[in-house]
Amino acid sequence: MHILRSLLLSLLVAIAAALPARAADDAELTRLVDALGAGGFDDTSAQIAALAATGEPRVAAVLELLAGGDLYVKKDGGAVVAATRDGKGYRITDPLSGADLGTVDRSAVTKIKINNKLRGEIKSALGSLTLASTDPAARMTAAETMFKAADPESIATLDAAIAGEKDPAVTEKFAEARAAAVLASDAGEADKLAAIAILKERGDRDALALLRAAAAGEGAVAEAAATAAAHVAQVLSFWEAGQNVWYGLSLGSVLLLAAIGLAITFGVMGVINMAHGEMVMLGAYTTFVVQEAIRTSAPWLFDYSLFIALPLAFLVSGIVGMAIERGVLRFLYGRPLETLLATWGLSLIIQQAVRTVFGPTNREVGNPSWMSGAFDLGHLAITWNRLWIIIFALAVFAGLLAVMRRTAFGLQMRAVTQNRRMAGSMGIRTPWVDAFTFALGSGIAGIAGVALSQIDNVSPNLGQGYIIDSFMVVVFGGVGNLWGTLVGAMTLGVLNKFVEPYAGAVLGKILVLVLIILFIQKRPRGLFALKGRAVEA
Amino acid sequence: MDGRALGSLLYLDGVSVSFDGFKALNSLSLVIEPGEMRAIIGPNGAGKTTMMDVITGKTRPDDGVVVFNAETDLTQLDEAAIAELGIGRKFQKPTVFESHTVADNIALALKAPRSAFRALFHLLSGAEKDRIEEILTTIRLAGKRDMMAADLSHGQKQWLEIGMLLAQEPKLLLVDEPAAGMTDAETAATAELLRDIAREKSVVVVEHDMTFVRDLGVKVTVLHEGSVLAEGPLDVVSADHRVIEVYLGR
Amino acid sequence: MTAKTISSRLAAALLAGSVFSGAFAASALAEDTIKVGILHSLSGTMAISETTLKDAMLMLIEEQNKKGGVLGKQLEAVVVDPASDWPLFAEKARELISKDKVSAVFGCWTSVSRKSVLPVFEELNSILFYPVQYEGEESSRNVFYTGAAPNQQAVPAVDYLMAEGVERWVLAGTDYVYPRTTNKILETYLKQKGVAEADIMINYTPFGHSDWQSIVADIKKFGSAGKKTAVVSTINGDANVPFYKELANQGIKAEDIPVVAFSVGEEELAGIDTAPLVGHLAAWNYFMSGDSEANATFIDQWHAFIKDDKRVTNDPMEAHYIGFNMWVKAVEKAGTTDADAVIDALVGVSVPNLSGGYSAMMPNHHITKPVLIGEVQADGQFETVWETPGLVVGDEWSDYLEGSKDLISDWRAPLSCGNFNVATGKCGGAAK
Amino acid sequence: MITRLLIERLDARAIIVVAVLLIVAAAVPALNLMLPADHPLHVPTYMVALFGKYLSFALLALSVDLVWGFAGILTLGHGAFFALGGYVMGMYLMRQIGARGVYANPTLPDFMVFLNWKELPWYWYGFDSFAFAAPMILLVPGLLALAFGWFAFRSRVTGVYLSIITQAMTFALMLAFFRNDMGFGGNNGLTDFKDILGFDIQVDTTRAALFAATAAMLAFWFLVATFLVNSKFGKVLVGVRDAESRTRFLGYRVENYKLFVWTLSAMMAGVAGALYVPQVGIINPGEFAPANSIETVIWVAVGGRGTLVGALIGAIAVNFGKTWFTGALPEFWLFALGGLFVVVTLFLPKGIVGTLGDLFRRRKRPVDDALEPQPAE
Repeated sequence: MHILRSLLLSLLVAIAAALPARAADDAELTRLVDALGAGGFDDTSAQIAALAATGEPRVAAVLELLAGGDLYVKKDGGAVVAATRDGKGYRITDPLSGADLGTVDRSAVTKIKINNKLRGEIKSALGSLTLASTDPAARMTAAETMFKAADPESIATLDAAIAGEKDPAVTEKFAEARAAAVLASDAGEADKLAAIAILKERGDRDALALLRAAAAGEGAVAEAAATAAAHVAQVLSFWEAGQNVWYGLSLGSVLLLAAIGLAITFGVMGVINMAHGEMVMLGAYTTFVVQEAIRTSAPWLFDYSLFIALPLAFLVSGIVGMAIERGVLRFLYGRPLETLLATWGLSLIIQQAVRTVFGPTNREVGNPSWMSGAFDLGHLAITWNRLWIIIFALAVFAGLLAVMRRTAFGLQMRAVTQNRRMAGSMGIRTPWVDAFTFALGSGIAGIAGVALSQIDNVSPNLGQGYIIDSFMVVVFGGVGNLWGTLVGAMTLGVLNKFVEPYAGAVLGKILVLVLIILFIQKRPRGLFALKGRAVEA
Repeated sequence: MDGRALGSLLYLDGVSVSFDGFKALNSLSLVIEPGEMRAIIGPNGAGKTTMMDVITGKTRPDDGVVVFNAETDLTQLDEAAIAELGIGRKFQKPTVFESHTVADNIALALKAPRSAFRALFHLLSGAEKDRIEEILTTIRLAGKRDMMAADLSHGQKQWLEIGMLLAQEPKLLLVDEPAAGMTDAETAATAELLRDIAREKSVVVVEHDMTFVRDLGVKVTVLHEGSVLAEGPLDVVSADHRVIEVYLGR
Repeated sequence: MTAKTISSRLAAALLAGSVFSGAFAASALAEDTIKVGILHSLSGTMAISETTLKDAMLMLIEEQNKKGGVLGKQLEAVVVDPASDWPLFAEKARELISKDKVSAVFGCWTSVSRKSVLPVFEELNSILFYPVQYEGEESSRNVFYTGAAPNQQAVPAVDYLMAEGVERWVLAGTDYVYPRTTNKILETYLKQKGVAEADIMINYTPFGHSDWQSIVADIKKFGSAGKKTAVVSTINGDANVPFYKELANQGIKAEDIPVVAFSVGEEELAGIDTAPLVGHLAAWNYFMSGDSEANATFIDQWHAFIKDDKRVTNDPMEAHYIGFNMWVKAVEKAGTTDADAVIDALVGVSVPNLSGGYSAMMPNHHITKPVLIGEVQADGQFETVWETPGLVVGDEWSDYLEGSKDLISDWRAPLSCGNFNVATGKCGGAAK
Repeated sequence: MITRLLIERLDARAIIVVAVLLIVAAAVPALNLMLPADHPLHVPTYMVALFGKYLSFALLALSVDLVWGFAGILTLGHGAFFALGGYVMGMYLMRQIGARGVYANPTLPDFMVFLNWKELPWYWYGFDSFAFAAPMILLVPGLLALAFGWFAFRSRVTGVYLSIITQAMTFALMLAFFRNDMGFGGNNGLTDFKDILGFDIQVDTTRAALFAATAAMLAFWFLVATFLVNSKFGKVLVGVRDAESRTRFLGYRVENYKLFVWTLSAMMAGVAGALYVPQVGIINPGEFAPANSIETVIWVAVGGRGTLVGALIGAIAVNFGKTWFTGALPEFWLFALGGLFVVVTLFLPKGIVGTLGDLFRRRKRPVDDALEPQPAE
């Protein structure tokens, strides 16, 4: 935000210098800016329009400040200033020139309030002001704003902009904005037909809405619009199916992350680990602590906070897991049902401990910039955080598989779980393998917590929300089989997202549960069951 | 029904079973006559236990014929039905009801209606009590009647399980490694016990222990890789060079 | 708890000793406290919201004791944990009233907990102050509703958005009674205002719903029909954080599709990075950012009590503040803590609220409140963008629901009825 | 014949338990109703309701012990049957309110009126009569259990797979009952009951009678359970628990045995739920929560699995602890409760009753297993 603003500012200063002839009377401009301080929202709206009407580039900076909530009125004299928090008071500057006006007390200035509507108006005012910006991205944004506005009066402005534009991508956006405006105007049939063709090419929901509106009337234009709208709608419905798959995979990756640690502690070791969700929660809280430390002492590291949190979360949950194994579970091997009882008790204790230490309320875990926002892939809107979580889940899965298959520890782990006595007599220290296996499962739950902190609440109840789903995934996939967990998670995720649009979120979830119950009747040992005599052992 | 099964008690022909591509039984054929006792030997993985699973209905064969008493197709029945027909099975690892007394173990195995409702209102009759005593004497556990089965020694559990088989009054007993984990004296006693049983019933014994098989003194079938490698008296079989190669020689 | 009891008794004894210098036997007075029950979940799913209210109550009681208590007696808080388990609420309420003999109970959150304890309070004739916004459709002689009724929150919010030019409405809520009822009311209201059926989309999700991808995409789709669209959210607590995170990530900005929420306050926002949410709205009767003397004092007290400058205050806390002060005033007025006397004395009591005005207890056991609409700011606070010119009286029986439009509640003698039917002129509902 | 059946099936322990329950059934109401409130032995009404709740939980625990302790079916979904029984009772009580609801609608419950329902859904028909509702308390949970068990046991779903699908069952039901469209009051459930069988539910005598009924019902089902586990049927069940395949190879149809005890147990749980609801005054979907079912299993484990009386002791002890802790240590009771579970598993692996039994037996039995051959693996 700040970078953008300073960029704009310098840019506008440059433009202002290049075009001295267009400079409005400075006094008049100051008067207009100062007027912002008076009246309610309706007055402010009129004042914004008046400012924008000057066409003066310096106005853009003022409007940016207003939109950001940084414009204040001095109680003494009513001058409008830009202010930033500075200790107990405010540092104020002149909004037009940026000149430093010193610091004032908090009570000396009042913020100029704006609301959504004004924010929208400022945005479109800035749109026309930044059409001529030297930054292509700014021009794109401006074009997009004007597309949404679809104001027939902007056709001339856009024509001028198209004529002067060199960047083909931006030209396309301008053309689309112009088409939207033409469709809303009373232009001739040929013009409108051309506009329809452009909108059909664009083919997104906004274009569809415009086309449907145009199809409402009669005549050639309406017909063309109707055909175009039908075409767009059809194409979009294909993309929608794709979007559902994407949502399903994304949900599946969340399930996978939640379940994968359990696939070790429950699937491989046979501990009915009811404290699994709490390991996830500890991972999320570790992320919170890391971010909190970064916020106070090293804000520039914020984008890397998750990378710092990952190993720490693994350690925290892993150590807690190891403590649980050494302190409680090792006395319970061969009595899996009693592990249920003990881990349930432990989960209550861990939850309440976290509640006591961190408080019962949600804690804020921020998204680093590279995990915020979305990008378009065709007509799919892909959000960065979901994409990273899918990648991360698969990476964790691959890493775990590698540990199990390729390392000496993995070999020992498999040996111990398959035949404890034999492994012991071959010199493997089975107690330590047990401890480290449980720690590994818990640690992985911890790093899952880092990822889940990005999309869910960080509260003491975090783990509870995932424990049932995790068990479902592991059992559905087949206990003791990592690939089963992967396929199980993805299947349930996609299934859920395909059922949801028809049945709604609640009924969809019920249906998926019923399907799991029925599926287990068909395959009583899950998707990837081990067959043959080994089962009985 | 397959005419070739006529006159046999158990008739297996061309039975194949595979697990995930591994052929546990490969076109196995075997005939047991009424009143016969047969020993089955073979190296690990030869398909001995899988064969028992197929006979008792635990595993469905992919292919082949399994006929009991020349009239019943066993591949269509489940374990309970097959047991009721008169086939009893002793597991490799002794499997008894550990939290019941020795006498209760036998009582549960006694031939009687198996329905849940009848079990609810069942009362032990005098005849049944006598039968229990008789069996306990046979398996030499009369003095441990009220002991929990869990507290028996390994060998005693083996006997208890054989006793449960007897209580079922089967026509055919399938006995998987009855001498495993026994002392020499116990092994000999077990062989004697089985020979006694074989006077009235057909018995199939799967065993590793050559001394034991020799003690039994019956016809031997050698399994290898899921099919029959050789069949005949132990002396003849053990002289067979193929048998020596795959099993005895190692 | 025990430590607290002991220290408050000690304080009472010291106070008595110094003020009355032996006129009263100190020990006798120390025994003689007025007990106040606090019935908020400290564990389980609701602890996230309710623990704060327990702390707020402890603070209010402590402050009152500093001022000399009530009727010359010290107040003693009795805290129990109903553990977010609804039948346990009823059990604990009974325990508070029968065993601990509390004079009034402050507590509950969510309608089901209130419905669970309601028969207990009526049977044992005690007093409950319920501090959370709810769906209305209830008026009990023993319950005082200090949270907002739908007409004090939902309806004004829709009015505001309509004035801002919204024509298409998404009513999204968690599937339970409050959203169901609120949405029924809003649907009727919107249709009366001429909104077409096709311009209203209603969506319900389960409790704690965390995967909002499809629903947010649906909202986006619904909102791209060319008309100004807004989301009216009655989504319950826990599900809000993932909902807002998904909104932010899918790039739905407040200028495009504003979301107005009735269950999202400062406390909920404390768990989210609000920068991408600037401009989304909430309707409440109190905002922490409110510019009044009373509010500033309250916030300072709270920070001192909880020993954390970053903790926020919220609307249900204000409701307890109002309710508690009303109870204190009514007890002083009645001169006793006897439930019947206090219930009668409460109606008409007026105390300062934290927005700079006064709130009064009405005969229907609901209170008058200003309605504020606020926009989310980057610092996690709300900025008031609109407020009702005067105070709004809580309407227990909605005018927009068929079953209840003829009902009123007035607990003053001689009517003394919670569901008086004005059409039939009879107490006891809508006998058709 | 019948006398012999009874004599053989009932052991001293059962007779003691039943006697204690019957004494409690008579004594608690008497102490509540006949003594003045300030008498030292007076049992306050809130305690009567509390004990009534404990006893209905004890019945639920008994039903879980029957399937888990004896048939080895670890159910993580018995709360579903409990809640269904509770909903049946709730529906009956709801219809009893009649025109006394806030909207005075003679047929529709309040929650239907304000959500603009026009008529009573078909599945609410008949519940105004106790003669219809009472068998439903057994039938609704019983039929669900029958259908679920018929599929699951025939497909030989066992072990954790079975546990997890029972959990899925109760979770799905919870979500379903949360839906307001289901017509069961959504999250709020059914509440504000007025009377039962014509008696005001809030007066002390009704409460005392409900308590006595609960205690008597528990005694009755305890007898049924004892009869069952001491019969040959019960012995087969234990056989299934310890060595399922042995039982099969002896010719028993394991699935039928499991199905019978599972369905019976579901009905018991349903009765427990039906007794619970009028005493706590509310039934809502929270009762379906998987956590509740898990907790029930924990009561049984604490008391001692497979002992019947242990289920009763466990349910009462844990719930008493919960009541006491939530009042006395509101901020820290979860530590105490969680700690209790850990300590019980580590130091009392057979639960309270099992451990006491072991102590008793050890004194009685000579040690005679010194000369055992080691098993060869």
